Amino acid sequence: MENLSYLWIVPFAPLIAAIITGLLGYKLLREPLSGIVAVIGVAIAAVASVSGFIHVMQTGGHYDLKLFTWMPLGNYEISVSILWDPLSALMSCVVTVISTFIFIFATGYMRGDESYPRFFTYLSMFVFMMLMLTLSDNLVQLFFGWEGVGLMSYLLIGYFHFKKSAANAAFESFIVNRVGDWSFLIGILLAFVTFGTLDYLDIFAKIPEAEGFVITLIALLLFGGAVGKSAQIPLHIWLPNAMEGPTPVSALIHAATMVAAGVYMVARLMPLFASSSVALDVVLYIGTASAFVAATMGLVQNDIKRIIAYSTMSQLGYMFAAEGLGLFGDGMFHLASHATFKALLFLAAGSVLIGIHHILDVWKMGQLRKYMPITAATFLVGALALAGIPPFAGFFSKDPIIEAAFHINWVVWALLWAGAGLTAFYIFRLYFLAFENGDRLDPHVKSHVHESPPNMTVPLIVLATGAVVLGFFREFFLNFLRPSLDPRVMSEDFVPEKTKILMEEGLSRAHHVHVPEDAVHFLIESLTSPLGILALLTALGGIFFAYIVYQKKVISYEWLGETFKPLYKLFYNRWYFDNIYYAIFVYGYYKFSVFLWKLGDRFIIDGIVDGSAKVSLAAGGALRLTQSGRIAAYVLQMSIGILVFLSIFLIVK
Amino acid sequence: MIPYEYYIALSGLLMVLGLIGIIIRRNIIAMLISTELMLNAVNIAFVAFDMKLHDVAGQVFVFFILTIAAAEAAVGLGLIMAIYRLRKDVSVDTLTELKL
Amino acid sequence: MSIIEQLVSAVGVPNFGVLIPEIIVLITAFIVFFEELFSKNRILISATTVIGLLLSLLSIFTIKQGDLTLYGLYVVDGFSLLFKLFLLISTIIIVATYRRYFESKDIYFGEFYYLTLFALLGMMIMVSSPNLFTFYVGLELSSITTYILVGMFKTKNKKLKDFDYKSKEGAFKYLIIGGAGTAVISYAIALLYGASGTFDFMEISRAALNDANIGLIAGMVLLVLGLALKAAAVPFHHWAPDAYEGAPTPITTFMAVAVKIATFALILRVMVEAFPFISKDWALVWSILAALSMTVGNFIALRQKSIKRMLAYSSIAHTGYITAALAAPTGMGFAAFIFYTLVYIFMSIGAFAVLTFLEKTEGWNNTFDDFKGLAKRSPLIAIVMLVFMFSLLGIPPTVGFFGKLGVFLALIGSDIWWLAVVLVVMSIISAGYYLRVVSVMYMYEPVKNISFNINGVEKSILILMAVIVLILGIYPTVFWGISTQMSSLLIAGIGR
Amino acid sequence: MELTQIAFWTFSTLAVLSAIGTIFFRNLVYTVLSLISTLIMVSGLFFTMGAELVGALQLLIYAVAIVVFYVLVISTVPEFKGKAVDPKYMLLSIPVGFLIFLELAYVSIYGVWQSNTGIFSPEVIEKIGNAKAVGTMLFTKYLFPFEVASLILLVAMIGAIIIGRKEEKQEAQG
Amino acid sequence: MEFQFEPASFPWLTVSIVLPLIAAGILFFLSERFAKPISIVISAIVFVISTWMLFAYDYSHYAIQFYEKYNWIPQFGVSYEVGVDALSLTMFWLTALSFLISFIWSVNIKKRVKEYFIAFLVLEAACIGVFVAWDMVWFYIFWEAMLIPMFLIIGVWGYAERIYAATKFFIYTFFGSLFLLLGVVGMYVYQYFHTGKLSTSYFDLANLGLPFNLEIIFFLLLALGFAIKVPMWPFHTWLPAAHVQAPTAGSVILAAVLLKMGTYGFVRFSLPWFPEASKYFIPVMFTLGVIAIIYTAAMALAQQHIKRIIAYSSVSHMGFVTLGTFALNVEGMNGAIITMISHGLTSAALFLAAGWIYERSHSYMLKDLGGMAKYVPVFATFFMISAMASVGLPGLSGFVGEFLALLGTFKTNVWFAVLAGIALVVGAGYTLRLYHKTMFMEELVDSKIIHKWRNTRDMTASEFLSFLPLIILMFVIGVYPKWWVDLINTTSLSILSKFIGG
Repeated sequence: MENLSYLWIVPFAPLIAAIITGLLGYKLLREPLSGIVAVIGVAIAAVASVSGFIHVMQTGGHYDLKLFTWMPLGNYEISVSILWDPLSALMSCVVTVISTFIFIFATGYMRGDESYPRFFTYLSMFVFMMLMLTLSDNLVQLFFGWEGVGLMSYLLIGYFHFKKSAANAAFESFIVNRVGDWSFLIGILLAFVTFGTLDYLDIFAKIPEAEGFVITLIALLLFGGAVGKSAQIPLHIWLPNAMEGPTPVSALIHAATMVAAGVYMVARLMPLFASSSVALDVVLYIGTASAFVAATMGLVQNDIKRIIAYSTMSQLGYMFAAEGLGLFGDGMFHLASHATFKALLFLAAGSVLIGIHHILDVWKMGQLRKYMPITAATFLVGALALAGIPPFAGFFSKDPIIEAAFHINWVVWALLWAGAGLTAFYIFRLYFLAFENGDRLDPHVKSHVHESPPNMTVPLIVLATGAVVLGFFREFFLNFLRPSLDPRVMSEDFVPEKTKILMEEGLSRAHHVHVPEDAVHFLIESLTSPLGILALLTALGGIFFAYIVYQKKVISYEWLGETFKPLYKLFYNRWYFDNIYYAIFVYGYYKFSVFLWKLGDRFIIDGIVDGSAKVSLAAGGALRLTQSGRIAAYVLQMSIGILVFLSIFLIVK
Repeated sequence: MIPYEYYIALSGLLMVLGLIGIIIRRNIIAMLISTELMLNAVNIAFVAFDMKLHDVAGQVFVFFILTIAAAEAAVGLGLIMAIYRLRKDVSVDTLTELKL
Repeated sequence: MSIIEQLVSAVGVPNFGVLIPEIIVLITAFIVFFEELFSKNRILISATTVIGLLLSLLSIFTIKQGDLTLYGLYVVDGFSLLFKLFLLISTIIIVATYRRYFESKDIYFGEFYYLTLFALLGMMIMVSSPNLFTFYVGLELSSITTYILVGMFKTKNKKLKDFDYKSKEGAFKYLIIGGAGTAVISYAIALLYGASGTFDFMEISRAALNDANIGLIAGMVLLVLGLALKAAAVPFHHWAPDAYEGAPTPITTFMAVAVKIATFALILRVMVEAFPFISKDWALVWSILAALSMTVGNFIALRQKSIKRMLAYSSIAHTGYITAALAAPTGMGFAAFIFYTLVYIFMSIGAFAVLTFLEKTEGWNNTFDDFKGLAKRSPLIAIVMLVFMFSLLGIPPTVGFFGKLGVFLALIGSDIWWLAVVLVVMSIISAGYYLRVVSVMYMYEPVKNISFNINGVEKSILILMAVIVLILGIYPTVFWGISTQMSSLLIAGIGR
Repeated sequence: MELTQIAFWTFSTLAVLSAIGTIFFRNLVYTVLSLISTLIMVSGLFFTMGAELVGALQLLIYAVAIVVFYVLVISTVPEFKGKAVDPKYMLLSIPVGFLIFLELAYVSIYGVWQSNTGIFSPEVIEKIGNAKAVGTMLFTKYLFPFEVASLILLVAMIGAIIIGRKEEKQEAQG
Repeated sequence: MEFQFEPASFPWLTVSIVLPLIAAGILFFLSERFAKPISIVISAIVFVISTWMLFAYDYSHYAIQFYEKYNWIPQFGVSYEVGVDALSLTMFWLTALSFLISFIWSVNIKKRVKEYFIAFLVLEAACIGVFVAWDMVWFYIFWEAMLIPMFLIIGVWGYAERIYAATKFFIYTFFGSLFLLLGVVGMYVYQYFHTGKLSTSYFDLANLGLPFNLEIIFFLLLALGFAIKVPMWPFHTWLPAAHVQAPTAGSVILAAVLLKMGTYGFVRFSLPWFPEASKYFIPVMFTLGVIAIIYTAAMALAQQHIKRIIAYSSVSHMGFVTLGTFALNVEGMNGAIITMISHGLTSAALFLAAGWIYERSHSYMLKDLGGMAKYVPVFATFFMISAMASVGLPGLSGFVGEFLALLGTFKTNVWFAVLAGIALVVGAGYTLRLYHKTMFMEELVDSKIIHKWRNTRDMTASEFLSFLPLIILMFVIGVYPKWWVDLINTTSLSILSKFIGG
């Protein structure tokens, strides 16, 4: 453990970078330097976490480094700490490595922005928060990171805060996330009250002592947080709007890392979730529903980033579905590969945007491959990975989930399968519209279109390489994660025997799943088994359909829109989620507040308060009339007084 | 022998008449006269009690009441003269500038 | 013949030694009277008065307590000496405000001084009376003198003709209602005399102990009502606002302070010495009167435009607060009564003195509008007025708080929660108008541009009063000690 | 006995009647005259009770001295125009007054009054005379209040003069 | 309850109370230009004393430390008694800090400078007194005396409807405090009749052993006084009025210090004095607390006036304090106290921000504002941090207290905690709305206003200096709350000793 104590550098290097850029950015560092500082910060973290990764890969086990006590809570002390085990090591590697590339990309992307240092401060700060979340060994630190990334996401979405849409999107993302966090916080409280502790390991040890429904409740409440953070139904509405942020932000936060925090959290608390089959079911259904619904929504969007955003939401649904199925390792592997190819897609989209000066509408692009060949090629790699075409990473991470679902739940499989087909369709719709197809570019723009500079293309190429090769490391990753996610392999001091028995029950659903872990075997099997062929054909079918509609225009998309008008409208309006939420929670609540203010505070309470003042004044005015100035009246009142007082005594005595 | 209680009741009656006088008279001189009536009424009670008690302290008190009645009359009439000089009127209606 | 001789020899020679303060006051009054006749030197007159009062004040300390003199018609106990002391102090301060006010208004002059002294003499007699005789003449001396003082706003200044009339009107109302009150008190005395056969407080109390019949009770009730009239308690208060407003402001001060505290002292002594055994009855009367006074006084005060008249109503309300202590006929209640009465002197003098000093200014009528922006024009006056207002309101660290606290303690100690709650609610109502004074002074811009003519003496009076109010608000211990001691002396009758 | 009863009823009836006159007569002269009548009747009552000194003082001070003031003032002030009494207040005050009277009468009749506690029994009075008895008390035991009473009169006199006198300068100015 | 006393070697507390008073007295006779330096120096001295005491306080055991006692009115058993436990001490420290900040902030005040600083100095003395006095009469004197300067501060240096607001503030709170007085007097009288003891000391009144029905009565009387000061729903309407009209520094004091008096009263008096009644009233207090949180959050959302938004948010936060207090467990109590401190910091910062905005734009209305973030980055950052601390973001001070308070509430009653948790959402809603509409959305704002912002100056030195400590402390508490929890833990245990048997 001693030789791992250097791991504190993992979260704090980005923090230090953030503080340096934050305090000195404007006055001292200015444009290129702030970005370089941030890149160095995150690169140090990446190097450190990769070395920690290698360490844990070689020696195994888990390490709980307590940095300092944050707050005592009776007998329990919440501490700031680093839990280094395969799961967190993988996650922190994903975060830091992908961040490093995105940071490098961002130095190019953000060139010339007047708030350049601010951007890198936020970004570094985000990485810090994300790592705090990742490396936490207790729920409170997790929550700290959880809210921290929420804040940074908010700030980065609202980075172009002078735009109304950006500010509103940021606002929306924060509030929606907060709804999830409310549930999450209640879950934490319930966990503390139930277990008397918030450290994962202690909770895992105490799971058998708690009642089943409490475990379920805790798991569901915590999952509520994940639903918010990972943009699952019904708290998904913020993610597409979050695309108002700069593209690196979309890549880093809203594709690769933060939104995956929910998935990570469920995996991290796997013993808890696995102990409750109800919780797993809920995770499964929410994930599946999101995967499908998001895919349908993605079909008809016109904004390049939004399309990718819906695909993100959809892919997160796959991850949750995997976890709900009990395939935590597959879920995490999909997380890693998705992080790679989705970052790639976003960065490629960012590169496009730089090239054509931030025109987001795909209908105004076209033939971009001519102008930006590297971008187009890398985008294509990413799209193929996303579509699940072998041998790209997405195939190795996504198809096992779909196939496994077939063995467990038929309905889930159907939805996931359909979603996969839709995914392939819409991402290639995007590809064809933007990079191929006819020439719809604005002539003025066209004259300026050019390939992006190397500091943007190099990350693209690296990530594209990752998207190609990563899938072949499937077995390595699954084995690597096993000490964290498989009860059969977990060490006794990580999760005790009693809890393991509970977990086995929950995970039993995954037992009859037989998907080869070795990538080559999997590739061979899926190309031979009917299920695998079906999946592959579906994906290819989606691509082909996109090709004939948008490239060859054999079928007119107008005709499609007209034919399936109700569906088109439903999808285009995002299943009316936004409208309903807006009507009830935004507009309705605001109106209700105003009404309540006028009725409650203004009319009733202040009515009573000011009313009593008015009544006093009126009483004064009325009593004042007794002082009429006439002696007769005075003496008359006096004699009435005498009469009354005498009567009191005469009647009493 | 008349019971002394009658004298006291009589004194009460005269006093109440004086009180009514103050209330109903519209002439401030008559008002002042009514206060004289009130003060005077008490005298009867004092003397009656004296007779009952076989004492003379009550009669001594009557002396003081007379003094005070005289003093009030003097001051009151002075005020009436001043008021008359300022407003040329002795009706209670003039005495309503201070009010509310 | 023998009876007379017996009588004469039995009464012996009166001990005039105990009358020294009164005699000094009387002599001063006559000196001023003659000075006024032969010289119109105003400074001389006021100096003489103040010196005479100071001498009288000093002489109080030479008197041995516990003397009953003049055939049992005059008592010199700690209680009476205390109140005489405070009467003299307050009169000195008030008299010190006379000269420049009357000069500015161009009114009669010397008469005010000696009439004030006569009134003071009457009050000194009042507080020393162990007997309804002394009580009566003392009360009447001070009352009649006060009627005159109220009506003496007689000026050569044509602009002030209206005030001249108002002063007469106020005096006449005061006279008529006061006269009716005198008649009621006389009748009460008659009933008490008939029911007990005596005028002496102690002997009345003995008679009440033996047989508290309806005659005695009725006498007591009528006496309470008559005294309530003199103390301006509702519903016998009507004279007060009019007379206060009509009177020249220093005289208003004198009425609101000296007359009031003398009346209160008298009330307390009569109640405690003459009717200790029917305390329940008079406590009931006083509690109703107190509740009415607080309510009516505070509510009407809310609607006043003139601060002088507002203070008159506030003074009625304070009658309510003070007499509320009598609703709890216990040592604590009497101590609270004495304490509040004593400290009321300072805040009331202060508040009225501010009006007196400001009224010298041309065109100043003491309305709320006149007070607008006072803090800018004269920060000193504004700050002392603020202190007095908060003290009248009963906000610590001013002494008004301890006055009310004492009353609270007494009421709750006797389980009279209803009156305590009324007091609380009425205190809150009263905030309405006291705060208005503060807000017009501090929170408005001045309307007129007036420069004030306030000299060092006047300033020092104001500062002195404010400082006393504040010091007593922090350290009321001495006053509490005195009040508690006096109340226990009074109950034990040791002073006799 | 017969005589005192007749005297009481006569004097008291007349006193009450003239008191009613006092408060209702419109003409101030009649008012003053009925006041005098009341005062005389009351002094008559005093005499019937044997309080000669007080009765005499009543006649002298009140019926003569004070009433003279009033007459002087009335003669200065012109005749009063308008209603003598205010009907509105009359309606209210007479019932109230009547009730107060009932209460006072109740008190006087049902109250327990002391008797014979003093030393001046009729025999003593007869021996030394009422005037002497009262006078002696006044100048011995009640000397102090007497002196104060004199001050009251002095003050009232001064006050009446100050308030009531005409300001020559003021007139000249006005 | 047993109390231990550790007498002070030097009367630090008395000095802290008297020093501002003396300074105010001297200022009255000095010229205007001395007002600012003297006030700042004096408040700095007091702040240094309080900070020193914070570190010198021995929190390993519960004792009234820095204790001073002098006889005062022996007739009634009143003595001058001051001392601190951790609760008093933190409140004292918060007061000293708030005043120092207010004074630094106020250097650019122009109107009636001398009176302004005199009023604030007097207010400082009274506020400190409230928190350190252990004698009920002294407590009440300070409690009420504070009204006078505050009345003037709102009324003289406030905005258009200042007189209405000042009067409303005064009468409202005066109403409550008189009932408080009634209750205390009632207890004092009870004590006298049942033990024969004349004492107004907190320590004597704490051990009366009242019968249940009297406990209820006295609890209600005291609670009325405290509830108005807190302010609890439905006694809160004075607060928006007062805040809106008060000058910036006045709002800061009002929010940071005055509101704490009510909650301080609940913690200090209601719980230890009336344990049975406190238990009895848990549902009522919880309901009121939750209503305060949710209802006033809705109120805050409905407002256009930025200070009113912050004012309502204060009421909402005080709801957490109420919940934590009446959770009657040590987590809740610690949470309540830390929320008090934290709210002192955040609301002070937010009001400073509101004042800052007004000074530059001369408007408090959201519709006149917007889009400043780009032109005043330092301010925008500070404002954001304050807003986030107010929202309860972990890592900043707000979270610590709210978390503990919610945890305590959760232990006592799950549903109230769940409902109170809604504040997480709605609190974020109104706070961010405030932030957005002032700092963001330049697009929607009139170009004239933007032009003004473009030429405006970011924070001046004095503004920066008064803001900075708040921001630093928000981080200090948020990042290392252990120190604070340790500090107040023994005190919380002692306050709750009648409930949890410690």
